[in-house]
Amino acid sequence: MRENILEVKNLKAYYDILKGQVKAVDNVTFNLKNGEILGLAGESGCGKSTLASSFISRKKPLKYISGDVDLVGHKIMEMDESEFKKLRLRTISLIPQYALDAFSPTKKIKTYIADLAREQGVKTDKAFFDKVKERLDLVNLDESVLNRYSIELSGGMKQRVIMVISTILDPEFLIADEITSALDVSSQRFVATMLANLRDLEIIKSAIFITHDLSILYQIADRIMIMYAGNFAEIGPTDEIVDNPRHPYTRSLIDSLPKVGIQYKDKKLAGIDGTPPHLLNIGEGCRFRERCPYAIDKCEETPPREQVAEDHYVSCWRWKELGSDLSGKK
Amino acid sequence: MFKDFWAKHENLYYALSNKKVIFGLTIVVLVFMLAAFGPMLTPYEYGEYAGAGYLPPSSDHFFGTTIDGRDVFTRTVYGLRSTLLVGAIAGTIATLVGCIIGFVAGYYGGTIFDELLMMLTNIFVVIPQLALLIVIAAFLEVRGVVIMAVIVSLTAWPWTARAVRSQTLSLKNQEYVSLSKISALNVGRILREDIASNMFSYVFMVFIQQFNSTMLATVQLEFLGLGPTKGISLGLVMQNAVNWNGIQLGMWWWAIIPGLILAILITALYFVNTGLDAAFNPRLREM
Amino acid sequence: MGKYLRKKIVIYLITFILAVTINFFIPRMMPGDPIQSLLSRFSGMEGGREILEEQLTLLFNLDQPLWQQYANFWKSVFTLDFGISIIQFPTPVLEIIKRAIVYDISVLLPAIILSWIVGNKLGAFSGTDKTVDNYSMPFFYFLASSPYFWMAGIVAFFFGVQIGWFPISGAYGSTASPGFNLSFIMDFLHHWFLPFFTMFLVQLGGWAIGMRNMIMYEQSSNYSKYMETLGSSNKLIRKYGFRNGVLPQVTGLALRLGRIVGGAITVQVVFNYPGLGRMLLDAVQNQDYFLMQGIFLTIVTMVLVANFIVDIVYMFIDPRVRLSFTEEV
Amino acid sequence: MAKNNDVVMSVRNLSKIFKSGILNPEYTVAAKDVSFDIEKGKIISLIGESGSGKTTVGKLILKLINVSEGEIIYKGKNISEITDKAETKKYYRRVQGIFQDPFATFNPLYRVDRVFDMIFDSFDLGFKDKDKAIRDALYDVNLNPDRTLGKFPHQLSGGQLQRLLIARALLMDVDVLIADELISMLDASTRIGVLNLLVESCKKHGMAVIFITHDLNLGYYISDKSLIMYKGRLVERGDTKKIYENATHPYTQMLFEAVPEIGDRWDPEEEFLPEQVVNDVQKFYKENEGKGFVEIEEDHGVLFSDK
Amino acid sequence: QDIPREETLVVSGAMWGPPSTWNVLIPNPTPGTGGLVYETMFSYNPIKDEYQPWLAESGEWVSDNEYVLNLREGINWHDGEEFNAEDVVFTYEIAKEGNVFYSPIWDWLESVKAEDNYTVRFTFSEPHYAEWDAELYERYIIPEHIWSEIPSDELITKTMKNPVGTGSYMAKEAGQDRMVWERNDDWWGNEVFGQPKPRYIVDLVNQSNNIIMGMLMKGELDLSNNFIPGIQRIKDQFGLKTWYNEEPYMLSFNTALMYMNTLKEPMDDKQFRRAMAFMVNQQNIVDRVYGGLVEAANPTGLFGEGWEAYLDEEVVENYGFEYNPTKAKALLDDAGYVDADGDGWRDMPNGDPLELKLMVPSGWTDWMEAIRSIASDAEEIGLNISPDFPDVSLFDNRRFTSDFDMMIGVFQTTLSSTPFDYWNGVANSNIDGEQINSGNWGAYDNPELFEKIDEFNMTRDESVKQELASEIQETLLKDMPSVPLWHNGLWAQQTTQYWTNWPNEDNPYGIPVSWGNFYQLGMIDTLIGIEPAK
Ligand SMILES: Nc1ncnc2c1ncn2[C@@H]1O[C@H](COP(=O)(O)OP(=O)(O)OP(=O)(O)O)[C@@H](O)[C@H]1O
Ligand SMILES: Nc1ncnc2c1ncn2[C@@H]1O[C@H](COP(=O)(O)OP(=O)(O)OP(=O)(O)O)[C@@H](O)[C@H]1O
Ligand SMILES: [Mg+2]
Ligand SMILES: [Mg+2]
Repeated sequence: MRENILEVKNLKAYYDILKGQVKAVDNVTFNLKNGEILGLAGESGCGKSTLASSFISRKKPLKYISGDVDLVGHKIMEMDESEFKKLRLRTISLIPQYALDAFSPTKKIKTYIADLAREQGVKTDKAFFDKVKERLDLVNLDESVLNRYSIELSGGMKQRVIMVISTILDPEFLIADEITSALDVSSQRFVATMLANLRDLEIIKSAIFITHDLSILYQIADRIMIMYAGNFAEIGPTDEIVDNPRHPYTRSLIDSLPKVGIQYKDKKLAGIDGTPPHLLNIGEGCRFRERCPYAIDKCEETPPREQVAEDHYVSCWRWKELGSDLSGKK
Repeated sequence: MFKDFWAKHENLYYALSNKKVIFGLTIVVLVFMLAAFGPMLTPYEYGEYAGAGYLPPSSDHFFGTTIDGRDVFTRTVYGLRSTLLVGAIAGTIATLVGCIIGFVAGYYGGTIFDELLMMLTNIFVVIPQLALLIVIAAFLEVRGVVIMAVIVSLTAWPWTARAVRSQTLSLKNQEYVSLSKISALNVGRILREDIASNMFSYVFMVFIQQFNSTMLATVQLEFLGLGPTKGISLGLVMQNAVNWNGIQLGMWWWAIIPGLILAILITALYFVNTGLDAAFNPRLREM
Repeated sequence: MGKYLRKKIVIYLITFILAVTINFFIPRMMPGDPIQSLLSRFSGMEGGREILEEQLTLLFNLDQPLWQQYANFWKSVFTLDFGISIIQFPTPVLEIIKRAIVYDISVLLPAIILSWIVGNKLGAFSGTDKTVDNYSMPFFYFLASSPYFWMAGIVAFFFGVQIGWFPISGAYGSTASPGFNLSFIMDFLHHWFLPFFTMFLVQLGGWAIGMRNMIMYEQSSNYSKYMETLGSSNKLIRKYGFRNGVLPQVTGLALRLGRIVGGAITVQVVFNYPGLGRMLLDAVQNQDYFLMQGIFLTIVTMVLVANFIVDIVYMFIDPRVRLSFTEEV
Repeated sequence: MAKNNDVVMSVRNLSKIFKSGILNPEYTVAAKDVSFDIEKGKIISLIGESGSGKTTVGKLILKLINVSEGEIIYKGKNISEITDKAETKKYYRRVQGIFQDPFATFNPLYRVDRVFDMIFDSFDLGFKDKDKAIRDALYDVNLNPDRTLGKFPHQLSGGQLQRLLIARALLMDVDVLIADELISMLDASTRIGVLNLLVESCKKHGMAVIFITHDLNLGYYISDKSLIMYKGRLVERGDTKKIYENATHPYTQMLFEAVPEIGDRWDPEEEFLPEQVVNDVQKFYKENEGKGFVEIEEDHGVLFSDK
Repeated sequence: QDIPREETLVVSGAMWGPPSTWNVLIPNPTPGTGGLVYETMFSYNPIKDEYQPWLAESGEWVSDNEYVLNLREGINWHDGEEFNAEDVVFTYEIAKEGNVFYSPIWDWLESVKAEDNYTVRFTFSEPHYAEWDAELYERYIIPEHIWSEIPSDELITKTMKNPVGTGSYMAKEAGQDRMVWERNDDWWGNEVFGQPKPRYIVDLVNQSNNIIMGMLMKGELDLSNNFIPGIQRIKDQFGLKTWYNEEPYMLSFNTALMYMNTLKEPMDDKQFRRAMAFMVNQQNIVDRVYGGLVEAANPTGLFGEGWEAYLDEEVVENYGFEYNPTKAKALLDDAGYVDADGDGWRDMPNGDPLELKLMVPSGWTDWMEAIRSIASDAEEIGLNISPDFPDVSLFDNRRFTSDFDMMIGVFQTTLSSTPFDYWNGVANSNIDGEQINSGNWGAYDNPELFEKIDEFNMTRDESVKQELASEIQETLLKDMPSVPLWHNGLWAQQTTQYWTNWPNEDNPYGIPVSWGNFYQLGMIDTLIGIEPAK
């Protein structure tokens, strides 16, 4: 069994628009291990979804610029669409950010699932539906949802149905894009745990879990990758990242998360001044430098990706110097 | 400053950089110029016998002559004028009425008032337009351009009302409207600055559609002999052409050209509208 | 669901009441004295005048108070007693309508349905293929921009006169006699074709444009994206898009029926096709109020019934309406 | 319920029922029997899941919608009775709101300055120099006036826009500020800054804030008092700490269980079903039938049964 | 089953709506009902100005107020009943109660008696000879055994489908857009006149002359009696036949007159009215509007053999008019209609502005063009006359209530055997009621003239008639209550794919016109005379 399901090297994917290029994914390198849930965090607009969709479909205006992506041995950036199609749902699958809106309003869930599976050459016989029912049961849904239309389902139910659909052919690699953002806390917890369960049950091999909410990642991710403004910032085992962040951005991000039990009155959290840069026609250099308290002139140049520890990489000129400074504050 | 302008009127920028809009606008402008300046290019009056009958297009008669020797070009350009005029007036009235009703209904959305207005609108939507117009037109002793426009717009507004209403409904629930409310702005200013001005591009598109459909409706009425009882119009030119066997006699310039101009104009306006839609609607905006 | 239907029915009822009311006022609002001018058509025919006068008074009850007249008028609507036609004196209006309506239905129904089906298919095709779109859209726009009668003229000239494939006048050949036999049916279809085709063409454009926009919208929707992500073929995605995009087209169908019927009038005039439209125009031109009233009411009723059917169909094909009907009609 | 002189606004048995359609109306109970006091300078968080009626309560206070039942007393007067223009104006002079979506709160056609112009047009804010006042307020919220004023909304970020709105509220020096999901559109890195700012200025100006959120952590972080809403009902109310330490209503308990927190992993063994809370709540109500809303300790009330 | 095309005559131009009634007791039954089914006592050939005995074998005035009619023997109704004098008597008796359109005849008819089975004696209280002359070929005789069953109050509301007559055709089928007639092979006239050739006649409803033209071009129609502008252009190309090979192509049918409302100034001034006559360029209308399909009117308005017999060329010479703007101007100048205020338009003698409207119904395109032409003629002599196109109903309303300045009309000016019809139309004395519907729309009042016209009606003395005719013509020309403009045509165009030997200028054996009352005016002769093309 191979160690890495996914290997991404120096991936660049830009949006070509009227006014220029939005460098939404710029030089991102990482890999995804077999059996792992990788959390991908970063603020809105930092390119998380873009990164995900660059694996899935590079439709206009998104444009693949350079870099390699190896998905279980397939160089997917070089594959043509018809070939890649065969990988979909079986090898690579997605639970989209817009999961609640991923239904055709006029089709029953059953038809939808059957149609989608059939397109992948699966016979939609009784055995198939037994499997579907099993899966529904797993996410605590009654099999009667199969005969319903999407509008008859609540948000949490829809989210779960999409989870079932996206994983019905046991994909090796699953991208879960903000699957919890639109949900209530209770559903959030359920859905997130469910994802981990899927992996534990080996229904999926590994997954990228995208969110802007670090605290959820903390619950289920094995490793966490932080992106900032289209750039890779830091990647590492969850506890490492939380306890021993090496990138100033990661650090600030974690510091700015309130926790139950901490009140303003007692302990004021520090935010990060300023706002992320616009990705349109952005130039060289560390993209965090404007907001970074530790920025130096060197930061005008793009920092390299360096290893901190086993499985822990960071992209910052000053990680070594600051190292201890940053960690242990908590 | 200039950049600012485009920044503020981003939509306009997208609109004007859309190929469909440019293409459509060019044709529309040409047709309008034809209507505006065409009469200057012709030495004839539209009712005058300008030469022999049955003449195909030539440098003397750009669009040939009718069976009895009138200049088709002259008739067409004058007819175009009046048809455009009816379209413009009727389009304006229909848009206005539709906007007002839609606006009021939307603004008071959910109230009985709204329900009643919408009911009225729905009623007008199902009534067969032309049949009603025929009946009404038959009543009028004299039909001038304005009256034509009024009766045509009578059945044209409901579409607009519906559309504007839902537009208003969504605008009204925008948070900036709430902000204006809690800033104690008066209703008039809210309507003007927050709702109406944000609806402008939309209303503009609606107007184009109304312009189109009222022109078509007018021409149909004219064709049935229920057009203005005075003057000339495209529908009348075509009615004459058909009644006087223009088609059978192979006088395509008489029967076909006026309709063609109209069809091209409306097609061009469709283009403008589709282009504008793409420009105004980010979802369809082509990069 | 019940609410949806109820709301629709109320609208239709009110529309119908409105139409009847308009009808009531048709002769009453005429400039001058329409009754005298009707009677004068029978000048030189003393008896005719008298009998006609009797008819008119009966129908108009002009001596009674207005509300009474209005009530009586309603009665006559329910008894389908629209009076006697003036131009086709002494045929009852109902009779005339019964005879003419066959022709409307035979042309309109296929034209509406086929143009709707074909237009939607073509529009869907065009909406999913940019190259096709670039060529076909101007064409659809052009069709939709053409006045019915103008298109009728061109079609008549081209297919009827130049190529001469089809007759350009009437409902069936001059020597055919109506009956259920192959030769008559062929002959009928032969005559039916051009009016049908004209209406078909013009409407086709509208439906195609509508469908094209709808399917483009659907194709940019999230479920399409999702399906694509999961590796569905374009064919399936288009099928789904079509299924959803066609729903607004169904409502559109209901809403545009009124206009289509109107378009039929001018087409009937050009092709001399003997339908209600033709009759209505005759009635208008000859101030035949009773006929006018009867036909107008028939057309309105037809449109309402058709709308109602479409609405019911719609309810069955769109789960959203069936389940949660909250806003909009 | 705290009865002290610092109460600026009282919400009493407030209910809102939406009705749609005249022929066959449908009713939505968006809020039912909600009561609480707003004290001067205190921050109250209003917490609940989507659709629980939080925004509705905020809008009722802002008079953006009409009250169905109950009353909102401001300065001894039921605000439903405020109808004429001048009085409404007076009310808005003291009671303001900031809405969920900063991008939607600015009319895209106008420069952002408009939000200031509008209040200066409508109210006499008592500043001599309008421009200076605005600039000062902007500095207060950490914005550079030169880089924000004169811009169009889409040229600024959500955080900046949100700050502009806070500056607007500061300028007005209001008694009560409704902040509806103020930070939901903001990112982790920016939101805390905005929050801090809000709290500081509220303390400084003695402004009461109703902080509407579905994020328990944030609610807890900033507020003195908390209100927990569930399906239109106020299920728990009181001092934030007390609620945290002694969550009684099953819904509140569930919330605390489900909230993700760094440093505290969910128990993977525990089966957590969101559907369960409905049953739990029902059971809870049944067990405590007839009790109603009870003050279980000082400044901590819980809804024990919904009848 | 289809009817064989080779044995069918397809015509159009007579029906303007679906066939709806075959009741000849109302003036406008389905065309062909009168003539094809019901027949008249005589027929009249307007080209030869000849009466031909039809149901009657002969008829004559036996005294000043008695007319005796001898009927043909051996004629049967379609249902086999014998036709006899009783039927003729019944046809008149039924009108006695004053409820059918020819009831007014009883104002001057005293009695109708069957002397025997085949002889009828009409006794008149006041013989109207001229009217009687027309009556002889206008009145359709109906079968007593059928019509006597019908209650008198239903006489005109019954549609009388499947009419039973004596004629050469029977109703076969009525469609929405056609009437189909089938030949009566047992027709009594087969031996007398010959058998009509077409086994079937299909009369199509058709109002669009453009469609008719297309059908003619394709040979789908054998005979069209529609006005088809431009027909002369394609006539030869498509082998169409018309009466004349050259202009005006068509025989004349009626006279279009410009009526002037004598109740209003300045139309009450005969000097002004005469000026109007000189002002109009008829030839222009003929050439431009009609492309030569019609003829300019004779100044007396008279045309056709029957009327021209009374035309006094000398009167025309002396009092007639022709297009002459100079003369028109002079007339106006003389009468004081000069441009007083210098705005380029002539004013009333008292200085009031003079603005007139000339109306025709909206949608009558040829007439609309015609009055536009007239308006520009008027402009040429400085007269402000503007065209006015009210809708038909309004036009009628105004026409009946004398609410107009000038208008164009053709009422009662159609081809007939006696000019009395024409004069009775243009100068009818019936102008006093609230409404005028007699044809004298301008309410021209000249009792002396009225009397002369009546006298013309009531005398049998040819020389007296001639004399009266001259006087009437003179008065009308001098007073000019209405200006004859042009003669509308007996529109007829024929194709020859199926039927040949159409009557024409060189072979005028009949008239190829299928309009309502033209069957006994030469159409039956045409049906007998045409030949299948094979
Ligand atoms: N279709 C597009 N055209 C142009 N720019 C785009 C497009 N889609 C996204 N972008 C830009 O690319 C950048 C990255 O967007 P992306 O959706 O990947 O962010 P994200 O991290 O997923 O944010 P979120 O948390 O809001 O989902 C953003 O700056 C966005 O404005
Ligand atoms: N104008 C309205 N008409 C009808 N129902 C409404 C209206 N506004 C709100 N509602 C309903 O009232 C209930 C409460 O809505 P509200 O917006 O107050 O919830 P919320 O707690 O603010 O939710 P969120 O967190 O999603 O903003 C919902 O069920 C909503 O559907
Ligand atoms: Mg995203
Ligand atoms: Mg809310």
